[in-house]
Amino acid sequence: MHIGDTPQEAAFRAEARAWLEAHASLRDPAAPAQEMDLATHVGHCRTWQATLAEHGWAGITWPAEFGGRGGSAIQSAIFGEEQARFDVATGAFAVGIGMVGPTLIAHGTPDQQERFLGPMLRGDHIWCQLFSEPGAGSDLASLGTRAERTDGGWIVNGQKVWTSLGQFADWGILLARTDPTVPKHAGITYFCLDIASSGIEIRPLTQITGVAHFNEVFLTDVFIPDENVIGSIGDGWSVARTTLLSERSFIGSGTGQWGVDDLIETARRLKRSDDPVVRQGLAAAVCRARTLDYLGLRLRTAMSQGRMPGPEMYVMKLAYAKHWAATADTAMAILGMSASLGDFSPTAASHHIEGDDRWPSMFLTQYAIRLGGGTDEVQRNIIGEQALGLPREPAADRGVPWKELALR
Amino acid sequence: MHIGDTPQEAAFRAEARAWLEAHASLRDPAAPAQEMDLATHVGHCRTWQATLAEHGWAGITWPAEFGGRGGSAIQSAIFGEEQARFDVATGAFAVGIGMVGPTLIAHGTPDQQERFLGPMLRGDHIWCQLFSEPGAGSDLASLGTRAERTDGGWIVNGQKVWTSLGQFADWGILLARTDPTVPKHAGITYFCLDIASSGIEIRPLTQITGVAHFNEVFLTDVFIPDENVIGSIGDGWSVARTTLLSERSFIGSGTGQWGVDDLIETARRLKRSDDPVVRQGLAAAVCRARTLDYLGLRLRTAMSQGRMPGPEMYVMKLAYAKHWAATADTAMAILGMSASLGDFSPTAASHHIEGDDRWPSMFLTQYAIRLGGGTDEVQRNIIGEQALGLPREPAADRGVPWKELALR
Amino acid sequence: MNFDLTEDQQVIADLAQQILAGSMDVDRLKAAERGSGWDPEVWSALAEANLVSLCLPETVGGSGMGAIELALVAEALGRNLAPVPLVPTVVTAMAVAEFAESGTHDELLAGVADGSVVLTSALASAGANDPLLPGVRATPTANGWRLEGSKPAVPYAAEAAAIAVPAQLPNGSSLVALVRTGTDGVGLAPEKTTNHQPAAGLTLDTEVSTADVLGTAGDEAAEVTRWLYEHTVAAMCSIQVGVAEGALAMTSSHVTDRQQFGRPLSAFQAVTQRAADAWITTEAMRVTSRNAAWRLGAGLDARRDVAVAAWWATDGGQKVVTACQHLHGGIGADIDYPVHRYFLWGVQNGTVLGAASAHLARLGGLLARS
Amino acid sequence: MNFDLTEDQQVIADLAQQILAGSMDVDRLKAAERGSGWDPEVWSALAEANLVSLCLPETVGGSGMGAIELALVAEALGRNLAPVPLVPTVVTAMAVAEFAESGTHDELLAGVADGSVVLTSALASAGANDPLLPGVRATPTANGWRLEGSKPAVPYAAEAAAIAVPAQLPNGSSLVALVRTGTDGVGLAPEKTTNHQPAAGLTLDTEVSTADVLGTAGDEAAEVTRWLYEHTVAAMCSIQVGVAEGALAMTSSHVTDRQQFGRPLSAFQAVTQRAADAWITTEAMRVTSRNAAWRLGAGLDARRDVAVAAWWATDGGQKVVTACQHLHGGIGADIDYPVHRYFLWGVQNGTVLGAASAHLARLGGLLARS
Repeated sequence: MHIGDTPQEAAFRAEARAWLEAHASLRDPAAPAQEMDLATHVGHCRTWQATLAEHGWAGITWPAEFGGRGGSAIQSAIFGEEQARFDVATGAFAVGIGMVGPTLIAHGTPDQQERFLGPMLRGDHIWCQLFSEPGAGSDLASLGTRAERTDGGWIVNGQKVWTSLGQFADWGILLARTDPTVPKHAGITYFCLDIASSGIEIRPLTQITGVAHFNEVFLTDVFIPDENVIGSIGDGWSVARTTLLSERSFIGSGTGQWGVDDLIETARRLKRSDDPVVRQGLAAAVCRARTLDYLGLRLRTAMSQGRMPGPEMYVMKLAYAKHWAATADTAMAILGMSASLGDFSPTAASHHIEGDDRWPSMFLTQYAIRLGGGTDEVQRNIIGEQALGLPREPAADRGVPWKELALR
Repeated sequence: MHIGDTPQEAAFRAEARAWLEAHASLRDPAAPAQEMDLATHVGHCRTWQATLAEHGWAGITWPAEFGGRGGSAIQSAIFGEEQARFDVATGAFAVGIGMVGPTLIAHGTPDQQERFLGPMLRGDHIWCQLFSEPGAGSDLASLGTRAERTDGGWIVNGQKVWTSLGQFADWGILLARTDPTVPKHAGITYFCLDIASSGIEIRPLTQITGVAHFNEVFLTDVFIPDENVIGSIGDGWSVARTTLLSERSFIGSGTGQWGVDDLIETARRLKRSDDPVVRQGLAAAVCRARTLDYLGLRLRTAMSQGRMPGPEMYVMKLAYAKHWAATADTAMAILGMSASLGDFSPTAASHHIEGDDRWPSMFLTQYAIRLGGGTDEVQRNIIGEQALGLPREPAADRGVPWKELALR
Repeated sequence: MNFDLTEDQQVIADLAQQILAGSMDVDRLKAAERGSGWDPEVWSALAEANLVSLCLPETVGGSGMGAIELALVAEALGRNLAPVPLVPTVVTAMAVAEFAESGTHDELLAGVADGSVVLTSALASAGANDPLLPGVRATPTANGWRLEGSKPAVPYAAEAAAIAVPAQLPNGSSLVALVRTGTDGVGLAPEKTTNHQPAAGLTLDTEVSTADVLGTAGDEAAEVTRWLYEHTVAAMCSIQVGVAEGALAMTSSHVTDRQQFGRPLSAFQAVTQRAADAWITTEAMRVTSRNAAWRLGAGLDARRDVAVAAWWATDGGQKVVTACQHLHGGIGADIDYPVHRYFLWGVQNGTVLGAASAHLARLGGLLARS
Repeated sequence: MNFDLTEDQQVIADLAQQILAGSMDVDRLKAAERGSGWDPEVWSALAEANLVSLCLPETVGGSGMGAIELALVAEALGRNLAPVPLVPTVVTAMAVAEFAESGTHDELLAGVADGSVVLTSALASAGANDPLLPGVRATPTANGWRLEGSKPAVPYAAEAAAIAVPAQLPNGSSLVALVRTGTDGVGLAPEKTTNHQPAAGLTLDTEVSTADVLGTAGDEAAEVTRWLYEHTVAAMCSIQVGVAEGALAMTSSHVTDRQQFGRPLSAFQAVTQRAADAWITTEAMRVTSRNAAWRLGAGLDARRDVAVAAWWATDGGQKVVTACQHLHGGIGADIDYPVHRYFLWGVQNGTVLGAASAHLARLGGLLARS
């Protein structure tokens, strides 16, 4: 057990920091977070990803043979911690680098790896995830988007939803049903979809804060060639598990700050940090944040040692969601009635409380963290099974062919 | 809507108070609650119940034809509020007066009412409840105690548990299975059992605090004559519902103080009442206590208007359990490490913190409130069905004969 | 003691629900959000049904009812998310009727009664300050008082004919003045609010006549401020009860209809138990807010009762709408689906009422003094 | 960075678990509860396995390990509810080894190492006082110091050969003295504790020699007190992790075995979700307590880390054991069924560690200073 950097890690951190200082400018911690419209944000992401790739900092945990740095999860976290201090944008590559890449490395053919991994690393291709459907949320495996055989490939029809940044994506990973006559998990195939294909309509969904981060995606007779099937036909669920596990171990692999410094700064600026009741809230936020640190370190230790993390992965996600909800709650109590004022969209020209609209905005979107990547309830059920060894709840649909379920 | 006493209620209150002043002494609010061993407590209960009966204050809500006062639920609550200020004991008659009486009035034959109600009112008979079994807790209807036909009555074999004050009881209400071949709710019969019958063994269960309030009751070839069956054979579940609803509407029909004055007094005595964090806890306790007041008033209004209370009955029980847990928690934080010391049994000779061992004791027994009279979870499920109209969870045992369930 | 509504009260509650449920629909709400933030037609419908004049004196066309009847209309308002200035208008008008010199404001109150006049009060203050502490200064002039200062987030200020403003006198005591909008030195800067209803920051450098002072300038005026504050808070708690109830009704339908894993969501206890908890909280909000309103209507000291109701409305109300939002899953995030409005209203009300900890601190202060 | 235990640490954890799981059973626990409150045989078994001497210097027969290794033994202790004086003895002995003049206490420490000597520290103070504030006065004498005052609830005081006691000097600075029990003027009054382990109130009117002062009298002594406090708290947090883990394991079995409504309790989400939450809390307790122990072992500033771990152990630990007690239903109320011991231990540890709000206040104070 060793909690600080080892000498090797300290050297890596110094190298990363030196490179970052040479290629990016520091974020001004006193200034409010730089908000921008999504298109601008995505543009910045592309540019920065290209810079990372050019200098060998893209895909830190990817094996070198696929263009990555061949580093450990801990190195990746160290780079992330250092990078967080700089004024650079990375979010648009979270799905590609964090989820699609590991999936293709595990399940793709050499040709697929060759075609997709390079452009992803270099920032040329932004990827989106086409998994959820209006009728298939927590019960993702009940999805109904159909892919039917045609000459040299598949014709896809259906509707997807909650597609992050779909309106800016070049490629998508798509789950579609290729065999409705078998039980729900067995008839799904995993595809890579060129978003430029004809028959795709993308409609942004406006959220409470006025942002349209998510999209609905309508697929009408969309053709996907055979070479874009990942894994075997009908084996999409097991390929998707790699993607989803990458997502879950990714959620909460944050920077170690977890908003706590900002919260304390808000309390100080509003002269509330000496209030004993407020202080309880600040200290509780510190407790939660430090816990996220160690939970994260434990996860990264497992990954760096080449182990697949166990149910502790799900703790991270739940603790993360709870932390943000409680932190936003504490901040709202500090802001008082001012929190009810202001325009919470990131492109708003005026902010009522300079730099502090992020808290109401966080409060209003906290529940999204509890839903994305699996609801709190689903995660707890998994913990019950995997960590506590509790038998599964009886499932009403086990073994039933999907097409019979669809008729219910 | 009217929240204070009406002139008629004020007159009733004055009458009750005058009578109480003439027949009992005031409790000293500054002195710690008078703790005593259970047998002494039960003796005090008998004496006081006899005094109440002699002067027409027993069974306030019972119809006059059964020896009651024929009053309203609100009058009963007013009497309870006034009585709480006096140094009298009533707990041993809670099951009889509060639960068995209403059941016999609703379902008993004139002969049964004649035989049982008078002695109960006069304090001659203490009643206990023989419902729960080791294998039948939340799922009470799965109970397995068997009653088999014999000449002129029934022979009962089985085991009951969580029988409050069973060791002091004269009579018990007993649920036993008279027909194992029908689904579980249909084969149960409701009996009155003379505790002096042969074949009954009662073993007190010691609890965490050292008190033995509950008992296990072993029934071996116990004979119950036909005239002690309440309602029809096999109809015991519907008779029991009257008893259980009386129990639930009884839980939380407290005094309006709900421990809050004591909590504030504890904080003041330990010089913590000015601590802003402690004060949040005290104020939250007040919020919960006032809520219990109004929830209780709403329930009593319904009963006084002759309406059967709806799902709001279950709110009372849940709010009550939550209040006591949170109040004990607040008190423990005020006591600090002192709360870990002391003998929590009511007969202990020495108390570490004068008069304050009740808080650790309350903390250690809080969960009992969440279990007795139906667990929190069961109550919430009922609320889901009855208040929110949510469909019931699929039951694995619906319509299955009890004897087949017992084999599973 | 009787917690049941009287027959008259039940008629009022039913009428309010009937009118608001009949008037409001998602298209009207969207139109209001895109436009001015409120719905004058629904306001007219309420006025025509005598629900705006309900609590005004009969001398100005009202029905002489009080805080509990207002609470019932407010519950219906929250349940149907009606964007109308009921609470600021009616509470301010009731204060004018109660504290202004008799007969001096009959025209204004008659306008309120027929729905043509909106009124409001400037009670909020930024940060965690005491809501009873005025942020405006008053100095005497020949014919009245000069008012200087500012107040944030006055609901419906731009729509109102007059604003009740507490102000502090040089000697530390206070007054409550009725400031006419549109007069010189009364500045309004629109503010965006979480639930899209209109509000404005108010800046004052203006004069009011003695006739427009509610009650008497001096220490008694603190009582007028407290009266405005307590009646406003109690009525907002009632709106929050309706919001929680409406959110929960929509959620119950959703979890019954939506299937996952081969059964409706409501067949999963994780869902049912959370919905049941939200219902319990809603009932606690209902009994405490009705109690606070009843005590105000009966003219009794309601300081503790208002704090208790406000704690539930803030802490409990936000928990209920957050649970409802969560139980809707992804669909709740799409503003084309209506449940998010309950969330926005619940957050807005919870925030404007003040942090839950502030209500507990106030209540703790009252306990300490007792 | 590496959160995994080293191979050596894993061996220690496994050994502790093996010995304690092998030694403890319900009958032994009942016997201890009826008798002295603790189990000297299990204590001997731990000593024989070199688990008591683990963190003592090699010069007195120890293995020279530190706080993290102690934490692993403490986790096993809590998991198996072993009523032995591990934490007071080992932490006090480590402090003697660290702060007493070299070689002066080798005999005492050798006794600790072989299991024949129990030690303890008097750290608790009644009410919500600062645990670092001594409640005993020290005045200089010819050969040492006179100690007067009292301390409540010293764990295993009557069983201990010596007690480390922080005391305040007339000039406001402090010292930490090793007081020999059984000498004149050292009074002990047995106290009942929630989990039945022995404790006593200590009254002092006695003299100690200069050699029995740990470190130097004066301001530095506050560091010795802090050292004792932080090591004790961190180790108790580790016990609490074990308690939570053990309670949860027993609960998982119970809800899997117990059938109601035709299925195991664990098939009801209301049960599963609560158990899962308890597991999450246990993991948070584990990572924060191991971090605190690691930092202490590495000689780093661990004030915040100890406060974070203590908050989880108190607030979270009590939540876990309460949930486990609840999920056992009625059977948990019967003291013939063993789960209640986890509840009693969890409550005891949570209470002795201090209220959760006190840890947050301490942490808040550290934040304010940063």
